[in-house]
Amino acid sequence: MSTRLATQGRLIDRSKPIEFTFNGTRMTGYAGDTLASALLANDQLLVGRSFKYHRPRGLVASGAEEPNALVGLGTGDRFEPNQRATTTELFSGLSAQSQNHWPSLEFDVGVVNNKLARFLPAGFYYKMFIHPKPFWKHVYEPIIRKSAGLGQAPDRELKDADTYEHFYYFCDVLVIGGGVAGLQAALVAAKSGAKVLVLEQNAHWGGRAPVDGGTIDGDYPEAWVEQTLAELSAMENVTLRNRCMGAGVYDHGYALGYERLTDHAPGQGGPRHRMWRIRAKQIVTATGAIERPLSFAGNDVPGVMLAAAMRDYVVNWGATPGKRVLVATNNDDAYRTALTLHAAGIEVVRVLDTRETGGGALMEEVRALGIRVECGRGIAKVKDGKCVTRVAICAQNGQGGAQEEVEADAVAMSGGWSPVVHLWSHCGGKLTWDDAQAHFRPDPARPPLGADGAGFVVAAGSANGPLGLGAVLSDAAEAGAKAAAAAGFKAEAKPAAGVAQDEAPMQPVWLMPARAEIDLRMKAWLDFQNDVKVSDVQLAAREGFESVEHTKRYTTLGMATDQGKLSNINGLAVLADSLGSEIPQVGTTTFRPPYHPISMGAIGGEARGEIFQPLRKTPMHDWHDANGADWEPVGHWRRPYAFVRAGESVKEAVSREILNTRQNVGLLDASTLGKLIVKGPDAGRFLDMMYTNMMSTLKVGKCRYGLMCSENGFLSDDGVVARIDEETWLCHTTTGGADRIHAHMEEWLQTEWWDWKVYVANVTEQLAQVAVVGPKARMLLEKLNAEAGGGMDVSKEALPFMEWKDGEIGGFKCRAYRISFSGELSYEIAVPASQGQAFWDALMAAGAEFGVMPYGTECLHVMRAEKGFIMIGDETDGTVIPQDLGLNWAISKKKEDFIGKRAQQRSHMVDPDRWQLVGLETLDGAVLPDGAYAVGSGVNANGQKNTIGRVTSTYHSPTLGKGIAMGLVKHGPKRMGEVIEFPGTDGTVYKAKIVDPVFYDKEGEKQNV
Amino acid sequence: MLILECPYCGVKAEETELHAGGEAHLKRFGPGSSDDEFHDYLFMRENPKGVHFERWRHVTGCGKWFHAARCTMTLEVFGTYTAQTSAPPQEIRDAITAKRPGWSWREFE
Amino acid sequence: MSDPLSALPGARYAGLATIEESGLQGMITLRGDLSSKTLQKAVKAATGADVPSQRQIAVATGGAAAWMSPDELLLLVPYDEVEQTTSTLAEALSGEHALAVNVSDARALFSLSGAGAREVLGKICPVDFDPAAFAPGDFRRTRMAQVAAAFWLDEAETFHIVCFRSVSQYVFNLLKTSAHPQSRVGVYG
Amino acid sequence: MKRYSAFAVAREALRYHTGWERAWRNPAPKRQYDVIIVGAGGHGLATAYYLGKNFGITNVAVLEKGWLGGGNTGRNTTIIRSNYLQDPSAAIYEKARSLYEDMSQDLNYNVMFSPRGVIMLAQTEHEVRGYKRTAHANALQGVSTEWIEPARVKELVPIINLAGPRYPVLGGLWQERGGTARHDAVAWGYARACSAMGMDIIQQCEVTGVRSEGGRVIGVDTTKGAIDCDKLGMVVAGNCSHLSQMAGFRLPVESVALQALVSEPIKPCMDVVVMANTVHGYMSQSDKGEMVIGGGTDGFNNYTQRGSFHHIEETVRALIETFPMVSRLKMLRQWGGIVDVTGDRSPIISKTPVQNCFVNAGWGTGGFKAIPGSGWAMAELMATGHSPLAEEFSMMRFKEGKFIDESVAAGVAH
Repeated sequence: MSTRLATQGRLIDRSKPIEFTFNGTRMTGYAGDTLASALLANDQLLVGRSFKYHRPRGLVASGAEEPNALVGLGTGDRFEPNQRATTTELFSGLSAQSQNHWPSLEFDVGVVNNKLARFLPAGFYYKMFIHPKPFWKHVYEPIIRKSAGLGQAPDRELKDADTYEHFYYFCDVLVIGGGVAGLQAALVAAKSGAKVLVLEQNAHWGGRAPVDGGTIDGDYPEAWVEQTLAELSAMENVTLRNRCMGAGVYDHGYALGYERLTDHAPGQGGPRHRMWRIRAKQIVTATGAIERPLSFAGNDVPGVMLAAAMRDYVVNWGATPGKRVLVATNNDDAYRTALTLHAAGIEVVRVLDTRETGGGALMEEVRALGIRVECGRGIAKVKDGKCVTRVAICAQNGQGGAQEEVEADAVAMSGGWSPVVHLWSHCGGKLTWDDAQAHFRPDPARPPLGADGAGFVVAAGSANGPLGLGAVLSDAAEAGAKAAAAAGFKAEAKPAAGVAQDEAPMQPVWLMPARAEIDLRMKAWLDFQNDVKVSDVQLAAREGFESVEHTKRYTTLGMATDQGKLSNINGLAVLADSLGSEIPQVGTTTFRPPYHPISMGAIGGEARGEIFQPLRKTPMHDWHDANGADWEPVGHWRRPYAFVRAGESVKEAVSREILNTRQNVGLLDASTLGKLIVKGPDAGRFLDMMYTNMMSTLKVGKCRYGLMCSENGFLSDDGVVARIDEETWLCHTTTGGADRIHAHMEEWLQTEWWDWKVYVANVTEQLAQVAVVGPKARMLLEKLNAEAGGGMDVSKEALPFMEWKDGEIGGFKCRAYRISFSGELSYEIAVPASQGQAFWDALMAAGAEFGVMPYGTECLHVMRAEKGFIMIGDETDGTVIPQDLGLNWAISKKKEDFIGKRAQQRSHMVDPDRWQLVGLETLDGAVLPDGAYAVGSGVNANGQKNTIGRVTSTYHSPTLGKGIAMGLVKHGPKRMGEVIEFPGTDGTVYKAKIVDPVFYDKEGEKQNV
Repeated sequence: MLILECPYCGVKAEETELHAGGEAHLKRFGPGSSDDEFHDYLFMRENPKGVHFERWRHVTGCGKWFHAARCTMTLEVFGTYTAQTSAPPQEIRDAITAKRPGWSWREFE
Repeated sequence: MSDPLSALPGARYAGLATIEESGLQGMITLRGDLSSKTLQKAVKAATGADVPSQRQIAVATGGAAAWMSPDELLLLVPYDEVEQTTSTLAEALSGEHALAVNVSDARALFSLSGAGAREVLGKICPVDFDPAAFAPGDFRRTRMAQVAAAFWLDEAETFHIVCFRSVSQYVFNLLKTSAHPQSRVGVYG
Repeated sequence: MKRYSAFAVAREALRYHTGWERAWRNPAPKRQYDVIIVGAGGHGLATAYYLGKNFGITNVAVLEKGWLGGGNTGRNTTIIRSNYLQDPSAAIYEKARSLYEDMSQDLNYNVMFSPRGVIMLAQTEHEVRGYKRTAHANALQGVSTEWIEPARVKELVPIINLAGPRYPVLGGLWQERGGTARHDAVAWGYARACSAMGMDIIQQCEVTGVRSEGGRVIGVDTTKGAIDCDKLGMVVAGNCSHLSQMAGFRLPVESVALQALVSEPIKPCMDVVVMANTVHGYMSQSDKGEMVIGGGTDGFNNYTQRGSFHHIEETVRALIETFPMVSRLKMLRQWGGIVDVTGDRSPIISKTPVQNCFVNAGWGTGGFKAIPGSGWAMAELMATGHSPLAEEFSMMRFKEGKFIDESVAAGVAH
């Protein structure tokens, strides 16, 4: 049974017990425990179920590489699935649930898959469930979906109670990993004067060294770590962050740090995670190495653990998975586990060393303690079950004929070490195969390349290959110096002196025993979480999935949440062996960020709730909000769709606004419309290029409606242009167009006609603009002027249609334009934004006697449609040219060139069959459906019904009391009076007559009064 | 995440401050050009594997357009320079030659 | 005319740093040839400040001039004088190609002061705020989370932040969030 | 070819699965083929498959410089839908979708086509109008879609937050028979079927030159030697500019990186595919339980296939806003794929200036869903010189100004 030891546990504080629950059971751990060590201490060896066969799973590892111990953590709006017990620090009140089982962890119905395992090899689903066809969606897939997945989804109706943030940071040298290598590299780099940031994913510093022993500068590694940390902390140019994982390395020296601020103390306030967006000149990856499991039958039974992890649990947390442990290894390091266990009073029943000649000094030390060491031996099989009971021993070189069975309650295994090369590889760093250690390590000749084409990542310590303490420290010192030098500093690679026991060469062991029979291979796990076994990889190879990517995808090897940290190399080796090839020839799969899963919340950062996106507000926004605005998002703006009164529907509000504006007077907040000042000696010439119309000839004081096209010929924006003085024009754009058209103008000025003297300034937000619209508009303005004791003459004579004037209205300094999008008498009046609300208030107050009402965008849309005015985004969609819309009058024939002119000469653009703008009227006054298409006769070559037109805008016109629409119709203007058919999606066929698009006041008298 | 130095304001800007504007040094063809010329101007792009010249705008910075010479395979940046030119300046070409001898791009090499 | 309103009158928050809306500020966008003597003279007359060098702000008693781009300055003048100053500028520059526009109402201005100011901005701007990299007198236009913004640092270690008026509430909320008292990063002392 | 079935699996289980044969042969190239397809991704393999199946042309080689299915086929977000606005797109995507319906049976390979339904959310009035327009167009195109109201959206997507607050869901365009398929299986299934017809799939064979005589293609040079052919099909996403230059012509495409990511697996919580274009994010849940999330494209030419952080930042924010529970999931991995984008973001299936040389390219972000339709049309074009499905996708359309622009009705080309 697993338990807490009376001694050991350098990281726990036994004076501080902590209560927590696992699957509802109350348990106690200590401050400093991880959830994993606390579970172990509470005899909770069984922590979860595997993905496919639902086999019982226990802890295998002690860190981020753990594939099995995933739990659902927390409750309610702080629940999160798939949290790793090994990286979860214990806190008071922690509540964890194991995953992927039903009805319970101990008794899981899904384990039936385990019984059927023989029928469910790699890729079985590609070969099955093909017939009958509907069964895949309705029967097979739902079962597979239910049985797959891991943790429960968070509650769908709850919003995350936590917040997140980002932090931009710049440094010369970023050191990822706070083990002895990282600290050594950081120290060397920091002493050169470089600005250094050190990230450590765990709460504690020093990595494995304090567990593994040896000496540094003659003292315990722990002492050196403490002293080095103190030294680094005291340096101004160094920043140390623990609980902060180097998550990814990206192009040009960009790196992500994932800092977990409150995971160990939820609800303490402040952000939960902080994403560091780091720009480093150089990055040192001191990310250590990960021990590999051995592939023997039953290597997934709870109680089978990596040898170094078992050592971690004993030394760091005083917890052990068993009292009678068998050790199996192909290298010397596992002897350290045997020594540690022995020192902690745990019986080591046997050490099986695959090497015929065994190990070196460490082995002798173990033997000297009276522990039985057998060389050339391995595990034939661990008996299946929820915990280890019996282990069959065999010759490593054989087929698995068991020679002996021993009783044990835990197995420590070590298959050698693989450097953590993920961060080195994220951005294209290449690997080289190291035969002696049987692992891939970074190839220093092929590092990831930065913006200057030089390498920007240096691997350090065991992440770079060396495993002995002395070699690790000197490699790290060199890495620190190299990084500092590359960042422009002069560093001295002076390492601390690390001394550890010499080790005998390891022996690559990819299968135990080497010639294991198929029934053993079918129980020898490679990927514990995804249930991939040696036999699966062999099957894939046999079926022609020869590429490592094919095998990975076919078997799902390495695709689990641990991203193959334990399984990849073992899997590659089996694949290489099956193909009769060498491991380096087979190669690795691609390492993708992040190193370890990171929260979506952290990725999103601060952008949630009210700051999810900027919300742009006009000066009158709050008034609208308080007066019934039904909002419509337009880009980042919100505009009132209508001002809805109590007891009124939105539709009714729109009707009321239209009728009132046509009969009395309405106010529209037009502040969002873009206003660009274009000035310079070449401004006229420039605007002639920007617009299809001639703008250079516009007289000062006058306004002209203008069209803008893309270079591809398509209509992209429209608006009224006013000439302010000889050299200055003011261009209005659509709401969405202000920034876009400003950028468009700057682009042409800066990159094509850079010798033209033109300046553009965007003054959209300087001004609040109000459209005062309706037959009583003038009366309203005149009243305002009267109240103020004088002001701008707004009479027809003084300010005729399509002219503008500066002056004062109601005491407000303003610029007034006589322009109209509604067909009514209309003034657009611009005042400084700081006066916007006051001006609006004044208009509302003075207008009361005239029945003034604010109106929204829908009213605007209907009124313009009644007049047959086009709307960018309705009549245009990026495929429509002005000629399609009957806007030839706005296209200058005199100009040699304008943006889009050449494009409009292409064969398809001058095709007489292009659909053209018309008005549409249903025969019964009904409203045509939005977006409906008109059908012609027959079908095209692909069997689709031929279409001859479509509705571009359609409304009920309260003014006319009937449905009106505009549309684009083939040969439309020549077909006035014809009735065409628009099939609805509801089966109804709408008949509509082709009419003039101007439905209201065809002569334009009302706007010209 | 690309990091490019804006030649106008000297800021080493990360990609989020920039707007990519496609291939550089396009010659505009307007009315009077042939169908082929106009087509190539609008649609034909070098799309090279290797050395490339492109336009960027320092959109949340000084607002200026500039040019960058960059490798599309490694993302190495050979240099940035003003947008007010119709050809890469000699020092940029030299910088590329130093790193990619024998390079060529359209009529430049 | 009634009393003009700034973008977010009275907005204030104290957390890791103190954020305050600065009220009405006269601002003029000036585009032109920054090396022109006429322009330099006009700027001096309008603000009391010299034309600043790249990414700097030149502060004088009556106003300031900030470098926006190689052909653009942002001039700071008293709000109630801005219209007059704009016309005077325009007149002074009438002989050359230049553009002066009053943009006071198009912008919002915030101050950000206190020990945490650098890291509050460091959470939302991709800019190096190390004292060695950003010093008093430095002026920077950049991205503030999802909007464009500009800021400078004065001698009292107070940042002054300019953004568009329409997003002033967003920017204030953003700064407030970044200045959450329990979110100290602690890298700038 | 041994047939796959539950019985075959059971039979093999008894002998520990030692009897399975290779899914596809691994031959050395012959001197000459009637047709060479360059690129053993989904599109290339599908082209070969339909050349054999529909036209009896089986003396075919499919050349692949890496491993079959190793490009975008194996790195996309597997969405299948045909609710396109423009007629030519709707035709080819619907053809593809309908072929997906029967693909498992046709190939005797379970490609796990799962018509779980696709919703495109409307979150602005503009999108509402755009999707209603698409629904009308689809009805006439024979594509079954419908406009659905918010309440129905919530029924279909229980994890959605309809209320916004920023962009309330106003409804959606629903295609019930859209869905997903297992991307690798599509490539593997086609490869197995092609191999069984006697076609040679030659992996690790890079084309280094295209040979032509008198304006007509006669073969290719490869890293495995010269190979002759009567007809050549270039189906190489991410490399088409490069290859077309070898053949002596240029293509109007640019290659950019498209970003994608997956979460850790969780138990089923979302059955349908949801696309939210206002906030730029789309998401589905794979059979393994991962949330599969698509992001945007870089704006610059890039051949690195690497993920970049700021794009997914935007995508993830949008998804958290739309599906609040996403905030407490974790990203497992992110990556990039190289997509070829044309001037109107629609593909090219076309004859080329070189006789008997055909090109299939420019699928942008929408390639996977098109695979069978694209292969079908390409095969028809190569075999007969004419394909109604491919007609409008000619590379000549840019000269005429005759675009197929799908972005017009609030739609996107994912």
